[in-house]
Amino acid sequence: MEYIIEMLNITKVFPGVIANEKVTLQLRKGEIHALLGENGAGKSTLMSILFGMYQPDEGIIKVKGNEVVINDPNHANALGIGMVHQHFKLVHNFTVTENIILGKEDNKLGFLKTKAAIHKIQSLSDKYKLKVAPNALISEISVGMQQRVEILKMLYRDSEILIFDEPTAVLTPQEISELMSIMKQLSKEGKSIILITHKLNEIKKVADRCTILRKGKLVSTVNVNETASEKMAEMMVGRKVVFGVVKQPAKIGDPVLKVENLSMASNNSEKMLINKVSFSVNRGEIVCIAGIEGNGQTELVHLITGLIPHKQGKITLNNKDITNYSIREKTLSGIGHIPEDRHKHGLVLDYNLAYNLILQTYFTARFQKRGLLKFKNIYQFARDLITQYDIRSGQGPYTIVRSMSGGNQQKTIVAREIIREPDLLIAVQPTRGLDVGAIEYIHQQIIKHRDEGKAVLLVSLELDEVMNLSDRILVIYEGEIVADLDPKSTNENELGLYMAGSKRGEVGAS
Amino acid sequence: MLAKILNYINTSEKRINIISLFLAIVTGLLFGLVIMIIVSPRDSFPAFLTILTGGFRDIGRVLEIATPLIFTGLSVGFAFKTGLFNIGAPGQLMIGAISAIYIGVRVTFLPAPIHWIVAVLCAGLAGALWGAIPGILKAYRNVNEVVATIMMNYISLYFVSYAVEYQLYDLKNARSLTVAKSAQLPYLGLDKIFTPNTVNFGFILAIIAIVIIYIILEKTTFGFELKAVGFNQHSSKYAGVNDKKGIIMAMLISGLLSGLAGAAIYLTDSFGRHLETTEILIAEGFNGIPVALIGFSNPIGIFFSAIFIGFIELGGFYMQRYDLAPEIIDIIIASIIYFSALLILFRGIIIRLLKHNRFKHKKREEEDG
Amino acid sequence: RGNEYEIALITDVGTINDKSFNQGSWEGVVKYAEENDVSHKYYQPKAKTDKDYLDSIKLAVDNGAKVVVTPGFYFEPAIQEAQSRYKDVTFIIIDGRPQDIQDNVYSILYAEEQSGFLAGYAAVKEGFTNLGYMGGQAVPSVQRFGLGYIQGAEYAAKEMDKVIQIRYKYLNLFEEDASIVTEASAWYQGGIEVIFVAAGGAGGSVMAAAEDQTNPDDNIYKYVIGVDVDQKDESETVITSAMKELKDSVYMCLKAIYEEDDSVFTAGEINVFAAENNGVRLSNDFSRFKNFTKTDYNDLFTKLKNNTDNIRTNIVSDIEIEPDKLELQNTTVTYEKPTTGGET
Amino acid sequence: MDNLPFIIQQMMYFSIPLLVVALGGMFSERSGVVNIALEGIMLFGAFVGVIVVYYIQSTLTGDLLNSVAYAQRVLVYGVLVSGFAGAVFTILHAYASINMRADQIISGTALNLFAPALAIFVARSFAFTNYTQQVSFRRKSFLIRKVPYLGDIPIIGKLLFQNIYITTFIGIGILIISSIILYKTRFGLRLRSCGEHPHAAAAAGINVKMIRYAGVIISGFLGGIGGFTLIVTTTTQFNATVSGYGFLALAVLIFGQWKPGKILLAALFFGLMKTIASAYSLVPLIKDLRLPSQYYKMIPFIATLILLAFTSVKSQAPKAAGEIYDVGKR
Ligand SMILES: Nc1ncnc2c1ncn2[C@@H]1O[C@H](COP(=O)(O)OP(=O)(O)OP(=O)(O)O)[C@@H](O)[C@H]1O
Ligand SMILES: Nc1ncnc2c1ncn2[C@@H]1O[C@H](COP(=O)(O)OP(=O)(O)OP(=O)(O)O)[C@@H](O)[C@H]1O
Ligand SMILES: [Mg+2]
Ligand SMILES: [Mg+2]
Repeated sequence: MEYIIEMLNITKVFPGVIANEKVTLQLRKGEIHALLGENGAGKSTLMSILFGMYQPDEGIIKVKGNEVVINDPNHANALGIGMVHQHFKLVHNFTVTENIILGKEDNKLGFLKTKAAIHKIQSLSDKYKLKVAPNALISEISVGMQQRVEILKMLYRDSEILIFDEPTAVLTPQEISELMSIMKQLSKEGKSIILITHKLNEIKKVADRCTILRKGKLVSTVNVNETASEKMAEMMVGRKVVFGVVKQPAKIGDPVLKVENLSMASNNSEKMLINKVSFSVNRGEIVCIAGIEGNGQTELVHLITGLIPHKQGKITLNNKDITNYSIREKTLSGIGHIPEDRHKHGLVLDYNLAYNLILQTYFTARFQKRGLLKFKNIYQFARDLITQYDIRSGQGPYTIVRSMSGGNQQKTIVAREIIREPDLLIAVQPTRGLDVGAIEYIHQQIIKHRDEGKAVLLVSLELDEVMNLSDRILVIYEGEIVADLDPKSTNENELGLYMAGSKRGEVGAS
Repeated sequence: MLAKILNYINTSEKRINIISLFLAIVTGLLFGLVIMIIVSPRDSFPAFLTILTGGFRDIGRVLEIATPLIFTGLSVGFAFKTGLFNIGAPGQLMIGAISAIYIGVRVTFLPAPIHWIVAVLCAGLAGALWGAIPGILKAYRNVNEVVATIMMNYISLYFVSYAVEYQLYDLKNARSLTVAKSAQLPYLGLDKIFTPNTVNFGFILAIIAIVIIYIILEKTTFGFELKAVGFNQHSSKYAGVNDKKGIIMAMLISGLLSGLAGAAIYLTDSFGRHLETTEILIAEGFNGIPVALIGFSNPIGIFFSAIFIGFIELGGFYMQRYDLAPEIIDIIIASIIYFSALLILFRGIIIRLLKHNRFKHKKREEEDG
Repeated sequence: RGNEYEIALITDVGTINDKSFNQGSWEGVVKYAEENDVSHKYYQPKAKTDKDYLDSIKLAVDNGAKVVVTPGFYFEPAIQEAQSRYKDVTFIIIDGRPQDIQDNVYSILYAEEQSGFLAGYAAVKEGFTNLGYMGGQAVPSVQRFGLGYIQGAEYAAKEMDKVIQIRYKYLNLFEEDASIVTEASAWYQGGIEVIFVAAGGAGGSVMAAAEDQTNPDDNIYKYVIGVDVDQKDESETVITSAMKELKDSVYMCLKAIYEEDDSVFTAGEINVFAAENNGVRLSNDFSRFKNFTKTDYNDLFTKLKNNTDNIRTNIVSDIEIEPDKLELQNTTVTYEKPTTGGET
Repeated sequence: MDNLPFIIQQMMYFSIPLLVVALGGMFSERSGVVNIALEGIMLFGAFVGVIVVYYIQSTLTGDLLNSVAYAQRVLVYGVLVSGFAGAVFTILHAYASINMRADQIISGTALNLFAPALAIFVARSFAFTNYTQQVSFRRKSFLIRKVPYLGDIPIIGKLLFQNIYITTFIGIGILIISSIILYKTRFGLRLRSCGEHPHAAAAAGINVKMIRYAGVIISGFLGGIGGFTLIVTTTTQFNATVSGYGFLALAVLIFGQWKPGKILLAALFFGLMKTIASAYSLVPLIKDLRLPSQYYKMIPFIATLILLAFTSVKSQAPKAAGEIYDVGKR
């Protein structure tokens, strides 16, 4: 049985990290091959190597049996390899078409032949029922659509080998199953697929074989239909794993956050990004806003925290009207915020760890006297948090945060926000891109916070996180709350239908 | 020995940078030397020596040249630290200068110390205003500060030309009137230490400015906020910092510093600098940019780079005794700045050196053990 | 210890080749030095201040200078100081006079007003009735050029009894600049036929304007009058140049110093170069005039020389009198400066 | 009204150099490299270009010297050479900011200091410029009085095809070509992607470094041409300065929001303001105000500031401009 791709004994070392160590991966023609592993296990790196973005320090790559050195993505494309990256590689102010043809432009003497391209894209899109509009701007289409653009990129280059890096993280169950069927169709047409995912059920659904990595090392490659999910999970983590989170039933208290008729129009169209949203969050409960990315979660949170200046509606915290408070005033009146984008909002990457830990409190009497910083206190405080929250870094409080891993960056934010014991903790995708250890830990912290009688507003795209953590689920769709559900009496599928807008429930403005 | 030094360097990023900068400077100088050799083999070496040592003949003069550069360097550097590129230093300097001169010439009823103090303050205020305007435009109208400050440069240029010609004209000498004795910056005994009529209070003020700016940036919550805005406007907003205020304050302080440069240059006797009606931007303004850059926008670094520039500029003046066009100095300064842009290159060299050296260490230890 | 240079010239800021007094004086130095091979060199001050001028003089003297030439009235205070500091050095200051001049200083002044007078006269005689004057900056020599220009034009106007008008301004610039092209073009477009420009490099931009506004097809010709040195080679629009003999006077002065001959030049005094001693004149190429002839010129020049019916002594050259404050006949002066401010 | 042709002719002195140089800056910044070296590049290009013109003219005699047709050829040579010189000079900036990951402000500043020093130093040190800083040239026959045929078209002819420089047409040509390249060609698409999201470009198999080199070098080419154009149209001699027009071009680039069309508008607006400010003696009303000339000269800059305050709100620089690109970072 010959392989279309062979990566033999690949080793890749980054400063401080061995991302891959003697990893071997062999891909058969026409198969769907899953690549499983914790965050930081080295999946993306391995694929980046196959795609020519990095050069391996050791090991060889064979395509259709003959050895090759893939020195850039172009070369990879030429070899028929295409990839959908974990962080989409799309130019936001370009149209769908421009993004797709970029790098492989049909042209006459250097002049773009856009019409032809659009036509080709349209037909591809129809063939695979992708429903993309070739002339839409990337910045104006949903994340799901953006991913389809990435897929079209590969099809446009009629690649033989398709790599999907965590494609399902941002999709609804419906979208996921659509994606699955697309993959099946592709593999039927003889295309070979590598699928990176953390989700075993997906692997079970589509994959023929599965290669499992742990801490950069190959564990083994198994036939999916012969291997139980639990087995694979165990291989991935290296120990038995308990799925789900353990937590006591909620002791619900009086409301902390009240949102009434919050509305906000998009500034370049009539479309309402947030439409008459009303809900409340009570002491001792975790309320989760579930929804597909780009349905107004970000705007909603930013309106509550003040990052977006207030438009219409009323926000009260502990019966105090904070609608027109400044960000600072809101923070002080008891809101903690773990932001969606840790690099953009959560951290000053070029400040050291200590500075980032006091980012919300540097002006308090504890850290400043007559405008002069109290360094002794600042660094003492930092050391305490570092030990208390087990934040790993090179030079302790003096580490420049940019050099820390995403996991520890996230821990830094969580520590900073929770230590302030805010009455309302807003956590947006708090575990995005973190390994299970970190995820477990952060989940515990959030639950602990709730058990101390504080309110938690959780925004998450990961359905299992939603199901496991929340005491109440609000589904948001196109800026409206379309359902108010009890996790015990619903399931991922129903949830998915609400999220996709194909089902609407009565919303008790509790 | 070398190994020891290298180890010492090795212990800190900062040191590595400083050493690389030093390498860059040396390279720049050598580059200049090469050109000089090409043009005039005979004179090149003694001339080069003069450039390097000439400054020592008159330290007072060096400091005098450096003083305004410290101010404008701080001005540009401070803005850099907060993520703003202020090429408006020339305009802020000139508006400061004209205000100082106006006070110095017209408000003569003030007694000695008060008079020059008021003049200095007004220079600072005028500069601050001139800097604040682009700041406000950026904060509230998203106007790119580079364009705004360029425009402000020309506006002040013509305003100054007007003010000199119509308000403060000294017909006999065809330049601005000399400020009253009571408005001239005092020497405070510095003329005992250095050459008379060179360093004056302006230099002391520059030192004070350095200290204050250093404290603001490194030790205060205000600096904490400004730098945060500079590094990442989003996260500082998230942290409740008023980024608009930050931008405006940064430009205001930046302008104030340049304004003071104006006072430092022009509050002087009839033998010193005077403004003219000719519409030319004052060089010290633009030179603040290289000074800041060579000094890593760090107040202390800026102090040394300003002194350094003053030093080789004076050396270049003395070099004229030889048969070489004085522009060679400008070429040398330019190449120094260019090479300092190639810092990475020199860092690379040094780090390789260090690795090599550490490697040797290991070996030695192994041999010992 | 560097090489020694015996004759030194300190440039007023601006460079040695400013096609104006720096250059003219330097050429005089070079001419003498090369004929008698004396070592010579020029120095550039760091900045335009008396202190920097003095530093440069010091540098020159330390470097072996026996004679120091300083072009430009800006040097007055510096020389005032230097003359007593360096008693055994001889100074030549051009365009300037220290208050109390000592006998190691030769001060050379020019009767720019006469040079300008000749230019204005020639322009009107040529048939122009709409004239312009652009000075680089209100400094004495430039102001005297202007004053003379006006009066020369008036003199011709009265002679021919024609009515003429003169537009007059200072550019505040000695460098070429696009905006000067436009400004001059606007003047030409507004009907001005000739512009006398005494503004160093800015002259280039005025010539550019003249060339572009000249249009033989429609038979429109615009002219420029050059200054200091003969600028006819810079542009064909330069109809003539109001010259002062910088080169020769410096040359002769050096000669006098070295040969200790005090017949022409007297140390410790102001040596004026004027028509009398052929110190000022127009370019001696008259080919670009249509009506004004060399003979016309010579007549006037002799009159100036001999001060026939006080023509010379009647020329107002007091720079404190603003150009539009002269009392004139047949002549209107538009001075582009609202008469306010300014003081001595 | 009858002054219109005149005003247009005057505007071109300012607008064309600014336009060309700003377009150059556009190529650099849209490829992701900030270029504040425009002033230096202009100066350097002008210097070399003028020297060549000076040299060619020094070999000419008689009719050739006065032939307008031949003068156009000389001009075109000058344009090409100055462009080439500018491009070569800019490689310094490209190397520093692309290969050496240098702070682009620093290397840009270095180039700005380099150019005048080098120009003066060279001119002073060598015989072919007979040791003088100024390099003069004969510009008399550069101006095209009337473009054959086109010049006779009723109104437009007088407005656009009389008393005009070939460099004006070259400038317009450059504008058109630039917009086509930027929006209609493969290179343009790739250039823009590198300025917005270099990692996406790289993932699409584009050699980001090479594209950025191209962008920077083009900016050098156009910068040189702009400098040359400014000098040959506005003076009779080059004096080692472009009097701040490089920085004004930078302003026009930003004012024009990095887009060819808006850059043109910005350049024309600024040119018009400059013209009004200097030609006020023709406008009775303004003239009669008898304000100090300095007031008139402020007009363009104040006007621009005011306009900026209204146009900038949505303005957005290329996302990755000034950002150092390296593969590892994400
Ligand atoms: N560019 C880089 N520079 C330095 N270290 C890196 C880089 N990219 C990845 N790493 C390190 O290599 C390891 C593997 O990273 P990689 O992105 O392949 O993990 P992953 O399996 O894709 O994780 P995830 O599930 O989050 O995608 C991580 O520990 C990470 O810290
Ligand atoms: N340049 C880098 N240096 C060190 N670690 C890195 C670097 N880039 C990514 N990492 C880390 O590699 C791990 C996996 O890489 P990946 O790109 O998947 O990040 P992630 O898990 O998606 O988190 P993020 O949202 O920060 O990208 C993360 O922990 C991330 O922080
Ligand atoms: Mg990954
Ligand atoms: Mg991840």
